[in-house]
This record gives sequence, C-alpha cells and structure tokens, in this order.
Amino acid sequence: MTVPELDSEQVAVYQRPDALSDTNTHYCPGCTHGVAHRLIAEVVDEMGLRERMIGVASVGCSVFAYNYFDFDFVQSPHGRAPAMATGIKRVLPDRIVLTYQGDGDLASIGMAEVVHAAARGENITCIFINNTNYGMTGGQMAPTTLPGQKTTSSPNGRDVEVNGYPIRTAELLSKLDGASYVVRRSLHDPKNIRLAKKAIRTAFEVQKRGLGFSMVELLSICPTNWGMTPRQAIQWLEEKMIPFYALGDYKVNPSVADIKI
Amino acid sequence: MTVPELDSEQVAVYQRPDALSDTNTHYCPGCTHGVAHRLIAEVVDEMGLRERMIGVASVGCSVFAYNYFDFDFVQSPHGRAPAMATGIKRVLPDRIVLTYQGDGDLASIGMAEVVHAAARGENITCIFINNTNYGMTGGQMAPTTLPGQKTTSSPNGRDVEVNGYPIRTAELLSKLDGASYVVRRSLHDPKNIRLAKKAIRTAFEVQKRGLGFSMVELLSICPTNWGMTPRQAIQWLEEKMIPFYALGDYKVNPSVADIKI
Amino acid sequence: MPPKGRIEVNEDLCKGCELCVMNCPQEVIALNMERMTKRGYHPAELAKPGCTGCGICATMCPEAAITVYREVIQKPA
Amino acid sequence: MPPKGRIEVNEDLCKGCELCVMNCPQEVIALNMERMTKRGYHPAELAKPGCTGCGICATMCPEAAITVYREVIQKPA
Amino acid sequence: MAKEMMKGNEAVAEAAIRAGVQAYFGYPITPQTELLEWMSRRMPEEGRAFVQAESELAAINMVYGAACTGRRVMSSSSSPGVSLMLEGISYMAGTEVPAVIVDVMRGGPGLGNIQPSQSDYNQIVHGGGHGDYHPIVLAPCSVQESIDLTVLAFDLAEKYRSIVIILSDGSIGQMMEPAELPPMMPLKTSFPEWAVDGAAGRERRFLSSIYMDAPAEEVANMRLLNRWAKIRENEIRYKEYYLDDAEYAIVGFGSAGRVALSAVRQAREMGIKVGLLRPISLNPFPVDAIEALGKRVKGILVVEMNTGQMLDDVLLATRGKVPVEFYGRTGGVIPFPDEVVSAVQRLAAGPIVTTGHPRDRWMKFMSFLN
Amino acid sequence: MAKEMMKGNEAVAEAAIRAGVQAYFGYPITPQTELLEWMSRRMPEEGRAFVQAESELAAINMVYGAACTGRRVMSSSSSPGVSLMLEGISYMAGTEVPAVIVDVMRGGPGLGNIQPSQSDYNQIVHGGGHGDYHPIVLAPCSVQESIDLTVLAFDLAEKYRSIVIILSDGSIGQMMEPAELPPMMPLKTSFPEWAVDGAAGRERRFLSSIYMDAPAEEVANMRLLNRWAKIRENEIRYKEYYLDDAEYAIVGFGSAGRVALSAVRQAREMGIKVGLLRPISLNPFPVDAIEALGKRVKGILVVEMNTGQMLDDVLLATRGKVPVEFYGRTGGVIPFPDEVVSAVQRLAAGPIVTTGHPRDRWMKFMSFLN
Amino acid sequence: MQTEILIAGFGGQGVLFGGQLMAYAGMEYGKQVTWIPSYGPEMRGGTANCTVIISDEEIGSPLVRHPRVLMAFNLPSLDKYESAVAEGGLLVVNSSMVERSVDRKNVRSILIPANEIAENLGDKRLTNMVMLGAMLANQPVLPLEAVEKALEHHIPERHKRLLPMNIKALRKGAEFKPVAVK
Amino acid sequence: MQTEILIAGFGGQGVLFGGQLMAYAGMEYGKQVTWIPSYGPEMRGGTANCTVIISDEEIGSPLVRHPRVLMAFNLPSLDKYESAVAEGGLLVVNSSMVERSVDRKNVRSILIPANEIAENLGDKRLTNMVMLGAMLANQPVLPLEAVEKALEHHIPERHKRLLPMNIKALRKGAEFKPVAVK
Ligand SMILES: Cc1ncc(C[n+]2csc(CCOP(=O)(O)OP(=O)(O)O)c2C)c(N)n1
Ligand SMILES: Cc1ncc(C[n+]2csc(CCOP(=O)(O)OP(=O)(O)O)c2C)c(N)n1
Ligand code: SF4
Ligand code: SF4
Ligand code: SF4
Ligand code: SF4
Ligand code: SF4
Ligand code: SF4
Ligand SMILES: [Mg+2]
Ligand SMILES: [Mg+2]
Repeated sequence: MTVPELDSEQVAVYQRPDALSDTNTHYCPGCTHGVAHRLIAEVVDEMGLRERMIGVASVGCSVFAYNYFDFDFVQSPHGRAPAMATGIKRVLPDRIVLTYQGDGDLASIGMAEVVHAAARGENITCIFINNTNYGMTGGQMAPTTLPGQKTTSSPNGRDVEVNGYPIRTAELLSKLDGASYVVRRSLHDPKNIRLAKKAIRTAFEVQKRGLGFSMVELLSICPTNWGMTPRQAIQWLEEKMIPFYALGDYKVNPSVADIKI
Repeated sequence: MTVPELDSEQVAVYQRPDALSDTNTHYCPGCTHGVAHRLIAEVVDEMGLRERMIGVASVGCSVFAYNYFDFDFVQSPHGRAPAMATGIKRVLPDRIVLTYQGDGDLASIGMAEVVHAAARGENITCIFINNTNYGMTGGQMAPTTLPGQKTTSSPNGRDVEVNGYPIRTAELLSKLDGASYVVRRSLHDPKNIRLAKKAIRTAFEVQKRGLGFSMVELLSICPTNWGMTPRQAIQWLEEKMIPFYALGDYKVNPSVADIKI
Repeated sequence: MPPKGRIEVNEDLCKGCELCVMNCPQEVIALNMERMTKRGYHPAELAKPGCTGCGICATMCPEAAITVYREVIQKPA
Repeated sequence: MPPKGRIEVNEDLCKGCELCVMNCPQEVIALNMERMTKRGYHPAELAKPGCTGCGICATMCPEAAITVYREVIQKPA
Repeated sequence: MAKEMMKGNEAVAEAAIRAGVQAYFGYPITPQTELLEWMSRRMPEEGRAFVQAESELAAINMVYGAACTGRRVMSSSSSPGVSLMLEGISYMAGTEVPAVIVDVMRGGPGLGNIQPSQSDYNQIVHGGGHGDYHPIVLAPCSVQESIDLTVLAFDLAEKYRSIVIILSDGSIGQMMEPAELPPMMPLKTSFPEWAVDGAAGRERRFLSSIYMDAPAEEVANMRLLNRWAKIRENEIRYKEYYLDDAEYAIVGFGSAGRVALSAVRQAREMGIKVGLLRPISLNPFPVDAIEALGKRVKGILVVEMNTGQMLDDVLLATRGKVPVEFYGRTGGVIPFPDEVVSAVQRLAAGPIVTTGHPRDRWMKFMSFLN
Repeated sequence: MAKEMMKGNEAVAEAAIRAGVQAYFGYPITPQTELLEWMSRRMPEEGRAFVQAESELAAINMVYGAACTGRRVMSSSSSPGVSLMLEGISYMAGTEVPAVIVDVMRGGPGLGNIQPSQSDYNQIVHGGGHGDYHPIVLAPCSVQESIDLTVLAFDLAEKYRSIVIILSDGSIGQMMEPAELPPMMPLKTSFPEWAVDGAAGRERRFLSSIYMDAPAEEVANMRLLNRWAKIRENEIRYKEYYLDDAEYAIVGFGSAGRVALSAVRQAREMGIKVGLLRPISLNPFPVDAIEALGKRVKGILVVEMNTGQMLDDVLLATRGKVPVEFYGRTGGVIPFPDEVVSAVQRLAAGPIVTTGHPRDRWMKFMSFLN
Repeated sequence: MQTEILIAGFGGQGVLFGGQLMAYAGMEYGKQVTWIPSYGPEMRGGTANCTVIISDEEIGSPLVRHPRVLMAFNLPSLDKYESAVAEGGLLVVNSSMVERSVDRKNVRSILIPANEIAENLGDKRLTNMVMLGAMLANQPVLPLEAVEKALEHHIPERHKRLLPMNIKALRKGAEFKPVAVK
Repeated sequence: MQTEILIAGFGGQGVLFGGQLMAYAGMEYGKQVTWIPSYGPEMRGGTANCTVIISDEEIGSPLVRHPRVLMAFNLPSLDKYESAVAEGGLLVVNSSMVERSVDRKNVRSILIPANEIAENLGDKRLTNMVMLGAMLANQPVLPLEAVEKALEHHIPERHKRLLPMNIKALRKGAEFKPVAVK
C-alpha cells in the first residue's frame, strides 16, 4: 500500500549520519554491529570529530569496519587493536582514537592488550561488542558465551567446569586505576540504544579531555550463529544476556561526573 | 665466639625441607625469592605431595627454580606458565601443578594467560612474586612498579600519566568467577611469612580438592635492583609496598572456607 | 493529537530484519513481501497511516536505512 | 624461663644477608666478619648465648641455611 | 575399513584421535576451524582433553606443557595463528619434546584472506622461530594423505622428539573426498624416560630449553643437528608420477602438486613427455631425488601457490645442472591445470634460458598477464 | 663530530633519535635492554614517544599503529622476543608501512642463553611471519656501522615502505667502540600520502593488509615482489677485504665477519692468499658479488655463528661452481680467529671435496672435536 | 573419464548438499570423487558454490577452469560461469530464478523451472533434487539409481521421511531434455 | 700492532671500568679500540671480565684466544685464564687475592698486592688503578700519561675529587716490575 505524503510542512528528524560512508555493510540482517556503527557515527557527527578521528578495526565480523566509516581507519591483528591504538595515540595525542572490537578479539586473544591499555590509562576509547560468540569464524565459544550456551565449539553447551566461566569484561577492567570510564550498555531496544549512544558520547568526551581509558561494552545480537531470527535474538539477549551481564556503570572517574551531555 | 652446645636433650625444630634440592641458589643475598621457595617446599613436605608435584618455572630471576626443588619441573616461555600448566593439568588432572612467576612475567607479558587460566577455573596454583620490577633483566619498570619509583626504564620515577598505573593483580583476578582463592601476602617479617605459608598451603588444598584456580601474590624484595641492602629493602617493602598493595584475601570461594589447616 | 510523521526506507540498505517493524509503537511498518531488493531482501516500508515521526524505527535500524520526517507544529506565538 | 636453643648455619648456603640477624628476638645472631664462605660471603652464626630455638631466623632465611635445635622440656607427668 | 566421505580438516582431527592424541589445544581460524570444532565434540566423547585456548600463543604453550608429560598432543591453526606460535615452537624444539601442529595455510601476508595458499613454506620449513632447529614438515595433497600423514606425524614426533608440522592448505582442509581412517589405536600406557609427570618413585626430572653456558648450548644444538641428519637419512618422502620416460619434470607439493598432476596428464595428451615429483616431506626435502631428476630431464618446472619459496630448495638441489623454471599463483589464487600446461609448453619449447633467476623470468611473465 | 665511546645498543638508540625516530616501543630483554633503557631516558627528553610495552607482541603492534601515521618508528628485541613479533611484522609487510626493528641475537632455540649468536638468520631473512614478503635486513659488525645502518634503515624503510631489520648480536650490542654519531636531524613535517592521521581537509584513508579477493591479494603480492626486485637492484651492500689477489675467500657477516677479518690477516701472515667478503645487506643478499667471487677463487669458506644458515644462500649464489666449506660455532659460542684460520688452512690444503653438503663435512669435523 | 560439475547458487538453495550427494553417489558407485566448496568470510547467506569431480582415475586438481557441467541455480551464477563451461558440456539452468536464456551455442543447455516443480511437489527445498535429476538424465556421469541410493544413505536423519519426495523430484527433473540450439 | 688485554675479577673490583679507561685512553691517543664485557644472567656480583683491544688498524675479532695481557684480579681468574696468555705476553696478578704464584714460564708476570697498596693509599676502590699502572709500565701499549688524561676526562663526576688519588695509584702500580723467571 502507499502511505500518502504529509501535506503540512515537514522536516527530517532523523537522517543517516555523515560519518557513515555510503557503503553496504556485509553484516547479516538484524546484526546490531550495524547499530553500534550508527551510534558511533552519530556521536562523531554531533561532536564534529570526523577530521580528528582514527579508528582501529579488529578481526571479527567488524573486520571491514574501516569501509563503513567516513573517517581514517586502520585494521589491526586479532586482539591487538588497543596496542595499535596506543601507537597512534602516542604520536598523535590530539586525535580521537577508537578501537572497535568483538568479544573474541578483546576478551580472548586480546586480553593482555586491553588490560594494559586500561592500566596505562591510555587515552583511547574501546567499543566492545559482546555477542557471546565468535561471529566471523562461524559461532565458536567466546569468553562471553553463557553457561550452558551451545556453540560450534561447545556442542553440548558451555560446561563451566570444563570450558571455564564467562568473563565479565567491564567489571574486570573497572579494577584498573587507569580506567576512567567503563560501562556496559545493550542494543536490544530503543531506550537502551539511546543510553548506549550517550555512553559512547561520554567516552569520547572523556578522551577529548584527556581523562584516560574508556570502554563501552555493548550487548549485541548474532542471529546467524545463534540460529535465530533477529526478533528471537533480541528477545534472547534481553532474557539471557542481561541477567548475566548487568547493565551499568562500572567505573566512572570522578572528573567524568561533570561531563554534561 | 663459640656458643656452647646445649647439654640437655635437644631436637631439631626446624630443618631444611626435603622438597628443596641441595643446590645453591643464584639469588642475590637476601632475595626473598628464596623464602618463597622454602615455603613451597615446606608445604609440599607437610602435605606429602613431592611425588605428585609438577612445577612450571617462568622467565625471570626464578627461571632456574627447576633446579632448586626436588620434584618435577618444566620451564616456560616468558609469561606463558599458566598455559603450560593448563596443558599439564589437563592430561594429568591428579597432579598438583604449580606456576612460579614474577610480576613482569605474570602481570605484564603473561596477563592474558593468567586471566584466562583464572577464568577457566583451571585447577592450578600460581605463586606470584611481586617485587615491583624486572629483576632478571636489571631492574626495569614492571606493571607493579609504584608511582614515582625509579627503575632503569623509568629513570625519573614512574609517572603514572605517561607510564600508566600499577596493576593490583590479586584484586584484578578476584573478579573472575573461575578464581577460587586469590590472596596477597608479604615476605618481610616472620609473622607475614607464616601467613604466606598458610596461604600457599590453602592454595594447594584448594587445588587438591579440585576447587579451581588459586593464586598467592607475595610481596618480595629485590635489594639488588632497588639499590638497597636487604635490611633497607625489607623496610621499603613494609613502608612503601604494603600501603599500595594491601595484604588480604581477595577471593575466597565459599567452599574454601571449610579447609582447615 | 500526536504529530504526523513519515519514514523513507533506503532499499539499497534495508535487509528486511524487522527490527524497525517490531519496535514501531504505532505498528505502521511492515516488510513488503511482494518485492525484493537488489540484494534479495523484502524491504521494510510504511504500511499504514499513523506514523508519528517518533524516530524509534531509525533508532533500531542496523543499516541506518531509515530517514524520518515529522510535520512542523507551529506553536502559537 | 625460656627454652634453650641453638642454630646451625650451613655455610655453603648462607649469603650473609642478615635477614636472620635483624629478626632474631634475642639478638644473638651476627655475621662473622672475620671469615668468608667459599662463595665470598660473611656467614651468619650464633654470636652469644640466649638462643631460645624459636625458629624465627629460619623462618626468615631465604637460603634455608639454618637448622634450629631446641631442648626438649620434660613435662611433669 | 570402508571409505567415508570426509572433509580434510575433519579427517585430520579424527585421524589424530585414532592415532591416540590425548590432548588438543587450539583456537578458531578459517580455514582450519572444522578441525577444532571436530575436536571439541570428539575429544570429550573419548574422555580426552580439549581446550579452546584464549589464543594461539596460549594454545601452543598448552601443547608445550602437555608434550612435556610425554603424551601425544596436537594443535592446529592457519597462517597468522601459526606466526603467533613460533616462540613456543622454538621452545619445544629446544626442549626436544614431540608435538604435531597442523597449518592450514591461507593467503597472506598479514590478515590477507582465507583462500588456499602455500605462502608459509619458508616460515614453516626454513624460518619460523628463533634459533637453530628443524621441524619435520609433511605436506598432504588429499584427504586420504592428510589422514595417513597425521598418523605418521605422531610416530615421527615421538621417534625423534621432534615437532612435526602438517602443512596443509584451505583447499585440502575444506575439500571432501572418500578416505579410509585407521582403526582406533589404544592410548599409550608407557611414557618416555624424559617425561615430566610427577616424580613418583623416581628421581625428579625437569625439562627446559635453557643452556646458560654457551658450550652446553652448542652441544644441544649439535645434538639436534645430528638427529636432523638421521631424519634426513630416514624420513624423506615423495611421490613420482609419469617420470619413467619423462623429458621434463614438474616439482610441486600439496595442492599445487595435484594441479600439476592434472597438467601432466593434459600435457602428455599433447605429446609432451612430462612427469611430476611431488615432495611429501618438505623437511627433510628430497634433495637427492631432485638432484637425480635434474640429471635425467631436460628441464624442471617448479609449481607453487606462492612466489617461489620451495623453488630455492629445488635450485639448491639441482645446482645449476638443469634449467629450472617457475610458475606460481599467489595470494589465495589456485592455478588451473591449463596454466601449468602452458608453463610446461614454454619450458619444452625453449629456448632454454639458464641465466638469471627463474623467479625473475616468471615475474616478467606475470607482469604481461596483469 | 668527534668520536665517542659507546655501547652498541646505546649507539643504535641514539642514532635512531638523531635520525628522527618519533616513537619507540619495546620490552626488556638481554642482551638488548640498554637500547630500551636509553630510549626511556632520551625520548621523553626530546619530547617524543616512549612506551615500555607489556610484551613484544604489544610493542610490535604499537609500532604498527604509529607506523600507519607515517612517522618514524622503531622497536628492538632479541631472539625470543622477535619470534613474538612475527605476526605483527607480517601485517606491517602486508600493509606496506615502514618501520625499523633491531634484533640483538642470542643463543637459541627456546630460552637458550644470552650470549651472542647468529642463529636467527633464517628466521629474519627467509622465514619469519606468514605469507610472501621480504624485509630488508642489515647486519652491522661494529658500533660505528650500527649507527650508520640505523640511519640508513629509516631512509630505506620510508623509501620502500618496507620493514628494515637491523640484525645485530649480543657482542655488537654490548661492545664499546669509538664511533661518530650523525647530527640531530629535524623531525619530519610532511607525511606520505598514504598516512592515516586524521582526515582533516581530505578524503578519509585506511590501511589494512586484507585482500579478501584472492586476485587482489595476488596483485598486492606482486607489487611487493616488484618492489623487492627494485630493492635487489639498488640496495645490495657488502664489504670486501683483501680480495684483490685472493685465492680463497671467506664469507661472513656481523660478528663472524669480524672474526673472519682477524683470521684473514693471520692466514695471510702464514702465506695463504685469502680475503673476506662481508655481506652487510643480508636481504637483499649480494648474490652476484658472491657468484663472481666464486668464479675467481679456488674455494670459499662460509663462517657463521650458527649451524650454516647463510651458507645455503652462498650455495645458491655459487651454484656448485666453486668448492664451498663451512665453519660455524653455535649456541652463543663465538669462534676465535685461530679456529677460522685452521678452517682456511684445511680449505687451502685440499683435497677439495665437492660432493655432499659442506654442513655435513663440518658436522663430522665438529664431532671429532667434541 | 572425468566429469567436473560446478554447482552454483544462493546459500540455502541446497547447492552444497547437492554436490555432496553426487560425491557420495560417485564414491558408492566405485568412482574417484572430490567435492570442494568455495568458502568466504560471509557467514551470511550470499552465494554458495561447489565443484564435484567424478573420475575413473586418481583426481588431480579439484578445480578446473572449464567444467563439463554447470548447474546454475540463479542469475548471478549463470552470468559468472556460463562462459566457463567446456565446449560440448552441459548447462542446467534453474529457469525459475533466471529469466534470460543461455548465450553459449557450443554447449547443451537445459532450462528447468526447478523452484516451481519443487513447490508443486510440495516443498521448495526439493529444488536441488530437481536440478540434479535433469543433469543426471543428460550427462553420462552416474546412473540415476546410484544417486537415489546415495540419497537413501545420506539424507539427514530428520529428513528421512522426505526421501520418497526427493526421489520423485529427482525423477521429475530427469524428464527434462536440452533445448534445441537455435 | 695490536694489543689484547683481558681483565678479570670479581664484580665490584673495578674490572669493567679499568677496561673502559684503557679504551678511552686508546681512543684519545689515536688508536683503534674495542671493549667487550662478558655478560651473564647474574645481576648478582659473581665474576666480571672484559677484553680491550688497542690497535693501529681496524680491529677484527673483539675476542682472542690468546690475549697479550691478562690482568687477574682474583684466583678464579688466574686459574681460568693463565694458560690463555700469548707466549711472551704479560700477566698482572693481584697478589692480595691470589696466594699462588704463576705457573707459566713463557710469559712475564707481575705479582702486585694491589688491594693492600690501594688500601694504603686510602681507598680499596683504587685497586684497579694500581693494577693498570703495573700493566702500563710493562707493556708498550699506551703511555701512562694517556691513561692519566683519559682518567681526567672520564672519571665519574661524583668521584672527581678522587682524581689525584687515582693518579697516584696508577703511578704506584707503575713501579712494579715482572718477577724474574726461575
Ligand atoms: C591470530 C588470529 N587468530 C584467529 C583468527 C581467526 N578469527 C577471525 S575473527 C575471529 C573471532 C572473532 O570473534 P569476535 O571478536 O567475537 O567478533 P564477532 O565476529 O563476534 O563480531 C577469529 C578467531 C585470526 N584472524 N587471527
Ligand atoms: C619473550 C621474552 N621477552 C623478554 C624476555 C627477557 N626477560 C627475562 S626475565 C624478564 C623479566 C622478569 O621479571 P619478573 O617476571 O618480574 O621476575 P623477577 O626477575 O623480578 O623475579 C624479562 C623481560 C624473555 N626472556 N623472553
Ligand atoms: S555472524 Fe553474527 S556478528 Fe557476524 S554479521 Fe552475522 S549476525 Fe553479525
Ligand atoms: S635481582 Fe632482585 S629478584 Fe633477582 S635475585 Fe637479585 S634480588 Fe632477587
Ligand atoms: S530495521 Fe532497517 S534494515 Fe531492518 S527491516 Fe527495518 S529498515 Fe530494513
Ligand atoms: S517514526 Fe515512529 S511511528 Fe513512524 S514508523 Fe518509525 S517507529 Fe513507527
Ligand atoms: S638469613 Fe640465612 S642466608 Fe641470610 S645471613 Fe642468615 S643464615 Fe645467612
Ligand atoms: S632460633 Fe630464635 S633465638 Fe635462636 S637464633 Fe634463631 S631467631 Fe634467634
Ligand atoms: Mg563476538
Ligand atoms: Mg619482578
């Protein structure tokens, strides 16, 4: 059916952000990697940072992130994005440097690099996509896979006694003095998406003011590897992930408090 | 002068533990690596574990630890002892597997391996020697170097803004579900040494009962690289390290509570 | 009376995931099951009147495929 | 009256670090500045009477070089 | 046993299980992941150890630890993951503990792509970790051979206290072919006298790669080298096809060897007497066989899926005694047989050039193509 | 500038500073640590970036990040640490970003020891990370040459968008010699048009090593190879000593080259007409010079502090046209000149053997020794 | 004798299983076989294709530039591979998804509305069987019965009850003949 | 002309600085020089030794099997290196720490109680200068003045006030002569 045009004066209240390039993504339908991308782009636009941004893509489904943003980007070896970001930030301290990492990338192979970037109070921002599995390689167990969750490498469900316990990354990093802003948000509904955006904005403000390390963990869906429709996946995130990965602020440096956004 | 022999019946109330081999150590005079070694050996003797022990030496001043214990040992690449220990423990689950690591080894290059061993609840014990520097290579800054502390790679004193903040490892690992027993003790006086021994004993009991990952962090002196006499070093540890690295129990799995030793 | 709105879906980008559909408070979006985009997806579209231009669909869209328009309400001076 | 004790220092192992010396509650240990061990250290030794066999020196010794003896106190039956 | 259709990666995994592997440690990476996934299901079924490690670095050190106990151990990965294992591999070599590692090669350098490639030949055969050591390297070209070499790998690893690397690639790993698995072998019950597994009723043992005293390290280096000489004597493997009457020969391993086989048949249909020597053990390399081959043919064509890495080993073996040409495709491109046929035709047509390097001549040819 | 007495490691560090290095990332390891320590003091003094990374893995990726901005960047390590850098090095090669890495070699494999060695030749020159790429490798033999090659390294790295590795060893790193530092160069103010440093006033840029499409990766591989051909044309460096009238020649690099120089002098005193060719660029290797040398002498002796790694490159260059012998000490042992003199005497005395491999003949000789 | 079959389409059209079935059948029929998929980073639908080789002798290259048979399940596959088919080879086109006709003159081609036939048979997922049937009837590679037997052995357990339908689909496809070359 | 000097003793005896001083002096005197320490994993005292080469032409190997000069600061050093000294070379032995005499007949040797001399001069840390003085007076490698000048340039700032004492120690050492060979 056709919906008639509005006849009164109208204005675009939402448009695709400039900081996204005009490229089609390779993400699966419904994958909230796309939402995270959009939020970053919106914040970059709002803060006018496009010309100062340098992104570090990691290895995972977001490996091609460098294609999707209209600002400078590099692509890191698996897990090493915080180290690359450190290298960039140290020579260009006035740029806003961002890593974009999955949970396999950041919390598994890249654990040492992110812990040390946080401990150093490295003035960078990590956007951390927690989708409880290795999306890119076909859905293996990640450090974030929930107890009992079936993946292609925990075919009988994650048995914590044998496969270990999931890691709550935001909680972990919050223990480090160099970390200024460490929070967890979710991408499963409009309200939480708005909160996620606010957190990304705060993280960039933290970096802009030189307050040190910031990380925004984002609970995200992977319908393909979860074997669900996007709808089901959203529901699963809400029902299974959030109880385990409590949303909230895990570390907020006092001087972050007066960032008003 | 000569002190006369006791004339009444006498008994040896303290003897060199059997689980130490008869080798001279290469440690500097006063280095408390030696104390930590002795405590481990005493516990092994008391628990009768000599024939079940497998130690994993790391890279640092304790690289030759395999020479000093009278039980089986392997020697790991720098930082990877928890991974080697995992490999051993998984094929020989009834052995008591121990890593012995310095702060450069465990908290710097080996951060990912120890975090993941803890997260997996790997049923091994890490003895972690925190002496605020890289002893073996001549006293460079470690993740544990105190703010302001001079080392050969922080010649003007550790500037936390540039060199980052020290990592409190016990606190960090205590955030992981797989960690059963994570405590910090010190080796600077007899009372604390006794507490340290008790902690090592508890950690081995935890492992024996299959309760998962245990780590005992031991504050230790490095007179040579601190440029002090052993006496001065002991005082420095007490006055500078303990206020920063609070002694205590950071994670004690409830089922550890009923281990009576 | 709620404001009147309208959305435009960029069909080059839409992948028919329905995240907009399931979140539209007015339930006015649906996939068009009769058409396929170049990439082989059924695109989302405004299926009935009643859009308020609230922007929630755009907030959900992983592909940033939605532009939202809203009528300008002249406030009494 | 405190029990009587005695220590023996294995001079092959002792490195003269003085951790025993500084911690002996009876202050009866000292380094022998007149002798050197094979490895070139001044060894610790019991320097005066008064050792109680408390074992504190051994608790401190990084080289496990000290053996501690204590007299057996016969308890009244 | 009957043949089953199996994916190369899965066949390797199951073959390892049949060969009595007691612990597997790995990390996902395309195009190797099916191997890990197979292990994640089957190893617990058999009551054996499977750990998905936090990284390849951790995986290789888990392997190292488990190998020190004298048990059969294995890991697998693909190119970038193998780069992360090299420190650990060098340690294992220095400690003289056996282990089997599978590298399912993909296009590089860097992240590259996930298509089949042979561009880690130098890394695996010549370079790799620091220090003087030589891993045994076996290159299968089919699912069946993947199975057979996996079983052999465990035996050789133990026999020589050596690392054995199965150098496969994405196409062999992903392909399905009928193949026969070996019967299930019983697990080992006795362990070597160097194994560190708890000093019950014996003197303590330790294993390390440290020789602080340089002359002692030299002795260790020479021990490794002498063992390597034994391996060179006993463990060279290769396969010859149509070489009896050949005037020209192709040398190619793994997938490139298969492509070459098709090319040989096509070329023979066209009347060119060409054969194939397919090295199976890349290390030790069939130096003598290739030297001998060089003496009996008019020219050799080396075919690889890289820019000519094994080529240098062929040149070392032939020592300028026979014209050598090179044809390679790189970056994940698999050559089609007809390309190789053309290269054979060029070789057979002459004029035969013997100056300069075959790689340079090939580069010139490729630049015409692109 | 006047000469100063400097330690090799410190001289390299200060030379890099004079050459305008803008960021240094490293991790302590003997016998390289003085380099890092020097940087920890001097870089902040100059207002430049110094980070003691948490590991070599982190260090190389910090280098990678900083290199992507087009600034001059550097790291340094020793053998096991370099093994941990290989994934990163392969990525940098694939991304075509310049960087300078210093490897102060020690005995291996594994933890080995901290004595001077040359046993990473294969790792650095041939193998290393996964994939098809070629780092430029420069081998100094003295403190002065360490300085000169460090400055050169930055220029070559930028010119060819290449990784340049300074392959030093513990003895050169720890030794003090008088040497002249270059004057302080002003920092770069303009940056290459590929540099990723914020899209101010220009289109965005990105840098990656990914070519998902195999043919595109092949194009990238060929671009690297063609650039390598240019490097081979322009950047071969070596030094000749006493070769004019030589009947025999030694080939040796770095520390072994110095030892060989002493041996040459001693042998000449004994009336043996021997000279020395000391490769300075190990990659590209002076193939033509050595081939030519092979044609004019009666025999070549290769001297290395390993089990004969460069030896194969010499054999490739000489192609059986001249007898080649090998003398090596390994595991951190530095040969004394008189050992090399003896090897020269054996070579000169004949009978000259041309069958078998020089390494095998050397092994036999060593086994008599031990 | 060696026959190479390239099967190409969208993910979800049963392309990979169709190829595997041919490989199973070939194996059980005593032939040498290889099956090799193209694989990419996409977890996400997109394209899928595989090559099956069935031969009397040890198989060399698992990929060939000019396969004897192309089964094109959709338009992009036809566009991409039409020119590759060996001279005199066979092209089986799923005309339900492909609106154009075949350009090549020197190959035989079958245009078969496989989707519709499958849907008529009651299940869209039978498309691949229909296509296979058409191919088998027109290319002397394996008897139809060999494939039917293989199907019996290798149809996933949960689809066992669909076996008769699958066989029907195979046979239905087998009724198709190449179009006359104009 | 090339002279190789091996200096060996305990850590803390000034062995490494003594060698460096020779190298500085050689450099300032217009010679080619190298100084190379032995280095080990021990942060912890133990032994220390270094080799200095002073030459008229480009120096090859920084280590030699048979150094012209050995300065042995303690017994283990003498035990280890005595046999290495080149025929006709010079052996300077710190007799304060070495109770035995020299076995070699075909070298010249100086036995000098360097510790005591140093202590008599007022500072045990002058031992190395005493040893150097003895060597310089008996081996034509560099004039004593060259070393004195180098000392002036390179003595650490915090020890500047000890310069005259150091020079005294050098000169005191220079009074010693080789023992007659029995
Ligand atoms: C060193 C290395 N190891 C493994 C891989 C293979 N690999 C690619 S992506 C990936 C996992 C990505 O998972 P995650 O970070 O959770 O991202 P997602 O795809 O879920 O967004 C792995 C293991 C690699 N590219 N490099
Ligand atoms: C991969 C690698 N990097 C660096 C080194 C050099 N190294 C040896 S010990 C050591 C530091 C040890 O410090 P720590 O762990 O604190 O132990 P400590 O000596 O203080 O007891 C380093 C960096 C190495 N051997 N291997
Ligand atoms: S596989 Fe999962 S994470 Fe990756 S694009 Fe698809 S839905 Fe997203
Ligand atoms: S350097 Fe420090 S840690 Fe190492 S042995 Fe000496 S005192 Fe102990
Ligand atoms: S959310 Fe976006 S991509 Fe998904 S159906 Fe709606 S418009 Fe299409
Ligand atoms: S703007 Fe609001 S009302 Fe309009 S379609 Fe989107 S969600 Fe529905
Ligand atoms: S503590 Fe031990 S080593 Fe130290 S002085 Fe006393 S006995 Fe000797
Ligand atoms: S046992 Fe007690 S009293 Fe006796 S010497 Fe030791 S510390 Fe002193
Ligand atoms: Mg993930
Ligand atoms: Mg330490």
